[in-house]
Order: sequence, then C-alpha cells, then structure tokens
Amino acid sequence: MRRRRLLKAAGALGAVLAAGLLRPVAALAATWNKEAFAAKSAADALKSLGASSTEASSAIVIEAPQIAENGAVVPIEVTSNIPGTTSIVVLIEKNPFPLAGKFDFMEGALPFVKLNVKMGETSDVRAVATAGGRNYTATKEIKVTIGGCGG
Amino acid sequence: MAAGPMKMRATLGAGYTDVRVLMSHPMETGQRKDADGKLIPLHFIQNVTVKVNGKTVVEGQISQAISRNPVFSFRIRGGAKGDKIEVSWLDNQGETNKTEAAVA
Amino acid sequence: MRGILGSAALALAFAPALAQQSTYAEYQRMTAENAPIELFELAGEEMWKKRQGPKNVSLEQCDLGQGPGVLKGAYARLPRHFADADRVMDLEARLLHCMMTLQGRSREEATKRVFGDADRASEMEVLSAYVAGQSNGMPLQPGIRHSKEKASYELGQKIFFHRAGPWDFSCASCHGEEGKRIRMSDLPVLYKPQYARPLMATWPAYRVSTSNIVTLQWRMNDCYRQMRMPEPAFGSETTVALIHFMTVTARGESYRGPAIKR
Amino acid sequence: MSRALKIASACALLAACATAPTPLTEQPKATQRDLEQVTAALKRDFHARGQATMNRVELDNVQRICNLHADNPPREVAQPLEEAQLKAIPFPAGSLMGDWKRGERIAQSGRGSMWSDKPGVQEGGSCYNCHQISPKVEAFGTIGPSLVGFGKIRGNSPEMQKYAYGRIYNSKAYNLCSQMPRLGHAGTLNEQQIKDLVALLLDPASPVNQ
Repeated sequence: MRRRRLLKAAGALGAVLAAGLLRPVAALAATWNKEAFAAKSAADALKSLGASSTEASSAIVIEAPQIAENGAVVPIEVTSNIPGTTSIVVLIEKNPFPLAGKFDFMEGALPFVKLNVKMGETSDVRAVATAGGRNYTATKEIKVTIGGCGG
Repeated sequence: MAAGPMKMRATLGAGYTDVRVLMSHPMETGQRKDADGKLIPLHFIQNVTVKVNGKTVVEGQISQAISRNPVFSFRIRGGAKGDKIEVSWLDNQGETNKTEAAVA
Repeated sequence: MRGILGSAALALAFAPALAQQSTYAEYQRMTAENAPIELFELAGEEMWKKRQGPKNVSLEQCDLGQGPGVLKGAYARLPRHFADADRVMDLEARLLHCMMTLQGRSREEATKRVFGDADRASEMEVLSAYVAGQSNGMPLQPGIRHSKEKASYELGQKIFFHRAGPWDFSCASCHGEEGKRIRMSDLPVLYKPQYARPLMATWPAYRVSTSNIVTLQWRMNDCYRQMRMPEPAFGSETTVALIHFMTVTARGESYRGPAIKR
Repeated sequence: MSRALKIASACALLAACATAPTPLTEQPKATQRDLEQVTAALKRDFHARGQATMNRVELDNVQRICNLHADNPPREVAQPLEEAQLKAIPFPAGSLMGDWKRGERIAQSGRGSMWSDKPGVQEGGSCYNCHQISPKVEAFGTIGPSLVGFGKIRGNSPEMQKYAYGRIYNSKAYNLCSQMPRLGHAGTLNEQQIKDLVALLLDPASPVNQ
C-alpha cells in the first residue's frame, strides 16, 4: 500500500517535472500527450508514453467482436487482472494514428474501460496495462467488413 | 449530434459500481468533408475525468478514433448508494461539459 | 411424442434464422450494449414538451391511441386506425397529425426536415425514439380489426411483393428468400413472422454506420431510393401500409427498442 | 349467461379470430386488379425526385407478368417475352471484352439511377451486392450465384462474351423473372461499362479466373 502511494507520488512529480513548471491541479488534469497521439505507429506511440518495452500477458482481457459490421463503431472492453494496474492504453494498430486512448486509474477505480472506437480496416487491437512500473500487453484481431448496399 | 448533452447511469454491481456515460460529440477526425466538399476541422474530446465524491478516480486521454457520441463504461471499486459520481470532458476546441449522478 | 416432434419442426423452421445471425451476432450484441441511444430519447423528451407552432403548445396532449398524452405502451399498438383522422397511422404519421392539429403547423413546415443526419437528428427522429422507448417490453399489437386496418394490411402485403421501377425490384427482391445477404448484411424475410419479429421489435434505431437515429419511415424512404423508385411521401398511406403489414406479421413480439442497426 | 348471449360472444370471438390475418408462407400471385390498385396508390403517394421520375411506377409487360405469376410464369407465357427482350438487346459488333480493372470498380460501386445520384450513367453496377465475384473481395452478397471462376469454367469465346454481355444488359432475356436488374436496358450502365464487366468475368487475367 505504502509502495503504491509512493509510486503514484513519483508519477505525479514526474508529470510536473516534464511539464517544466508547476501548474494548477485543474490544468494538470487536462494533460494530453500530443506526441503519443500524433505517432503513426503503435511502437512510436508507446515510446512517447514511456512504455516501449512490454511483455505479453494473459491477465489483460480484451473483449471485442471478432468481426465488425461497421468500422465507425467497434465496441471494445479491456480489463486488467494484473494487481496494481495504474493505466490502460488502447491502440488500433492499423489506424493512421494508432493511439485511441490512455486511461489512468487512481485508487477507487478498477482497471477497466469499455469504449467504442473507429477502425479504418481490419486490424489488431492492442491493450497495454502498466502496473508497478512494468508494461504488459495483449492483442486481439478485429475484422472490419462492409455491409449493406453501398448506395 | 453536436457537442452537448450527456447522460450517465451509475449502478451498484458485484463489488463495484458500474458507471456508464454517454456524451454528445461529433468526434470529427478532420478527414470528413461537408456537403460542400470542405474538410470539417478536427473536433474531438481529449480528456475525460471521472470523480467519486469529488475525488478523481479515472483520467482518460482520448483521440479522434473514439466513435461519434462517445459511450464509456468505468468501474468504481465498491461504492455505495448515493455516492456522487461526476464525469466531465474537455475537447480540443476548449469546449467542456459535465454531468453528475448518484449511485443507484 | 407430439411435443418432441413439434419442437423439432420448430427448431428446423428457426435454423436458417439462427445460421443467419451468426456472423455479426457478437458485434450487434456489444454495439447494442454500448450505443448512445438515451441521448436521443432525452432530446425527444425535450421536443415533446417544447411549445411550438402558431398555437405555441407542446405535444403533451397528443393522442397516440391510448388517450391524450399517454405514452406508455402507445407505440406497441401502432399502426392503428384513428377515428379523428379516419385513417391508419403509424407513429410518425400520428406525430405529424398532432403537429398539424395541436400545434397548428403546416404539413410543409413540419415535414421540411424529417430525416436528420449525424450532425443534427430531426425532431421526428428524436420524438420517435422517446415515444417508442416507452413501449419497452410490451408485445406488438398493431390494429387489425377495423375495416381500414384490414385494408391497410392487405395493401401493404400487395406493395411488398409488387415489382416495379427501372430495376424491377419489390421489397421481396431482397427480403423474400431465406439465407440471403446483401454484401455482408443478412436479409430478413419480412413477410415471415420468425424474421419480421426481431426486426420490427427494434425500430426506431441508432444506425451505427451513420451515427444517427433512423425511423421506419426513413427505412421505407431509403429502400425505395435504392430500389431506384421515385420518392414516397412521408407518412403516406403506402408507407404506413407497408409498415403495418410488417408489424402485423411480427405481432406478439416484445418491443425492445430503440435498438441499433448496422 | 343466457344461451343466446353465449352464442353471441362465441361469434364475437370467432370473428376476432377471423380478422387476424394468417401469415403467408410463400410469395402470392397478384391479380390484375391488385396491380392497378398498387399502381394507383404509388401514383397518389409518390413524387418525382431528381432523375427518379414518376414514369418509373408504370409497369412494363415483363413486370406485369412476373407479378401476376409470383415470378414463376408458365413456360409458354415466359418464352415469347424472353425472346422479345433478347431481340431488343443492341449487341455491339466485335470483341465485347473491355478492361477487367475498370469492371472490378464498376462491380464494387452501388451507385447509379437513384434520386440521390447525378443524372446520367454512373460507375455503378452494384454487382457485389448480390454476387461473389473476385475471390479476394470478402464483402459480397448471396442473392445471385457466385461468379468465381466464371470464365475459367466457360472460356471466353465470342458466344460466351455475347452471353455475358446480354445477361448483364438484360437478364430477363434469359430468365424472365430473374431478380437481377436489366442494367443496360434500364440505362444504368452503358456499352463500355458492360464490356468492362464482361472482361471481369471472362478475361483470364481477371481475379475472377485466378
């Protein structure tokens, strides 16, 4: 418990240092990692998030349809069963900008998120969970098809 | 739907509280053209914050790859009837909105 | 013995429907759970209560068949004959009727933008979502007793199979044979109850591909567009008859909308 | 309850039962009166929009016969009509093989002849809506038969080219109540576009025949 608090404090301090100056808490809450979101590959995005090295883990569960009727809305649910998970990152490998979202979980929240993403084509969806300073990952392929008359 | 109303439901589950939140937002990718063939500028939510009784528990950073009219589910550890949940968002054009609900 | 045979026959009858569902069943279930439908119901409630038109009144006294202002279960009993208009109306035709009679609006003004888009849903669409949502769990029981209801059902059936237009299409061209699909989308055989039931119990719906709420009047309109036909008037006897025919075919099914569509 | 009342309520019940229509199990045949009734309803309730003008609700003889016979007219009725449709196809002289790559694009597109389309011929045959064609394309419909290997099986002789051209131009010349639109006859596709589709089906280099 104490260790987790310490880690969290270190993380918050890191963010303050990275920003180069102390800002009000409200502004801190609105951090948006421009570089990571502008990355054109999942690897670059993870690098910008400081999560370059990852190890595969079956404790991350991605629930998503195997085949989607429409790429405009693809429901994805990610659960991390890794103790002490502090964030979950969702990446759509083949999207022009693969990083779809990063969710930081503080005390009181379970490492779980359900969201709808846009997918340009059939692609692997990658989830990366961070726990105790280490990064764990899992992927799932989702096929995107065309339905209807196309008129 | 244009950026605007939100709707939220917070229900007690098995050991956690399920928070489901709906946001009206176009989540424009900057790639779409309007009826006149002009590109519609990027317009998307960047930050989503979940608070329980005033304390931040989830901070999300998201991209334009989130579908139009975003729907999120989060899970709050434990929780009790009447706990106050607040979800807010901030988009790339500085627009913001928030909604509150009590756990039912 | 008879019971066993009976259920075997039933299983056979349903087999094609089940086989058809397999491709996207998981996708459709997950999308339905995670659709932003309540936002549209909320907007519909606002429109229902908003004072509008030359008479500056809301639609709150609109009689959808169960008495003025009664919303619970009203949608599940449509289309039906309305004595005050002496015609069969579906939800949208009835809402239009209320806009014209209660609010004093012209047909032209009230139907100027009945089909919205992702940027802005139409008044008719959000109203439909709001009203329909209040029939959740109730069996579809469209009117089938009044002579005009029977005539509407029969006309709808005839139109369903009527091939016309430059591409020689009827509704049955796409919705007449079991186990078929258009591109990747499964095609329900809408004159048979086992296919009509799940379909008719889920309109109006959030259309995933276009991110907006769509209604049955829109579905009729857009099918005729793709059949290469001229455009049907909104809420006309023809479109209501088709909707009536399919809803009667689906009768008894529990309503569970607004839902999602492709 | 008196006996008379019992009978009356039983009748009322029966009458209620009688009003509940029995669902159809198959496509019904229309009568000439039905067709007139429906056409009149369409004329009353539909309006022209863009290129979709009101003359489109008028039935031609093929449509009338197919409606009257639930798409299954007796041979002696269908045959003369099919022959008349075949006679009316303006087969171009020379090779009917166009460019299969353009054909593939035409087959993919679902545009053309709708009120929402620009008037005139668009690049759209809607072929994949109903047929499997190139085995590489996964999003295909199944209303019509698979066309994979169409030319590989049949070759691309002038007769086969003519058959494929005619079938696309007017499928009703070969099967009167076919569900396939008469794409040339309807003015949706022009001569070159149909040739491109013929190539898609018959060209040995087309993915259809790989």
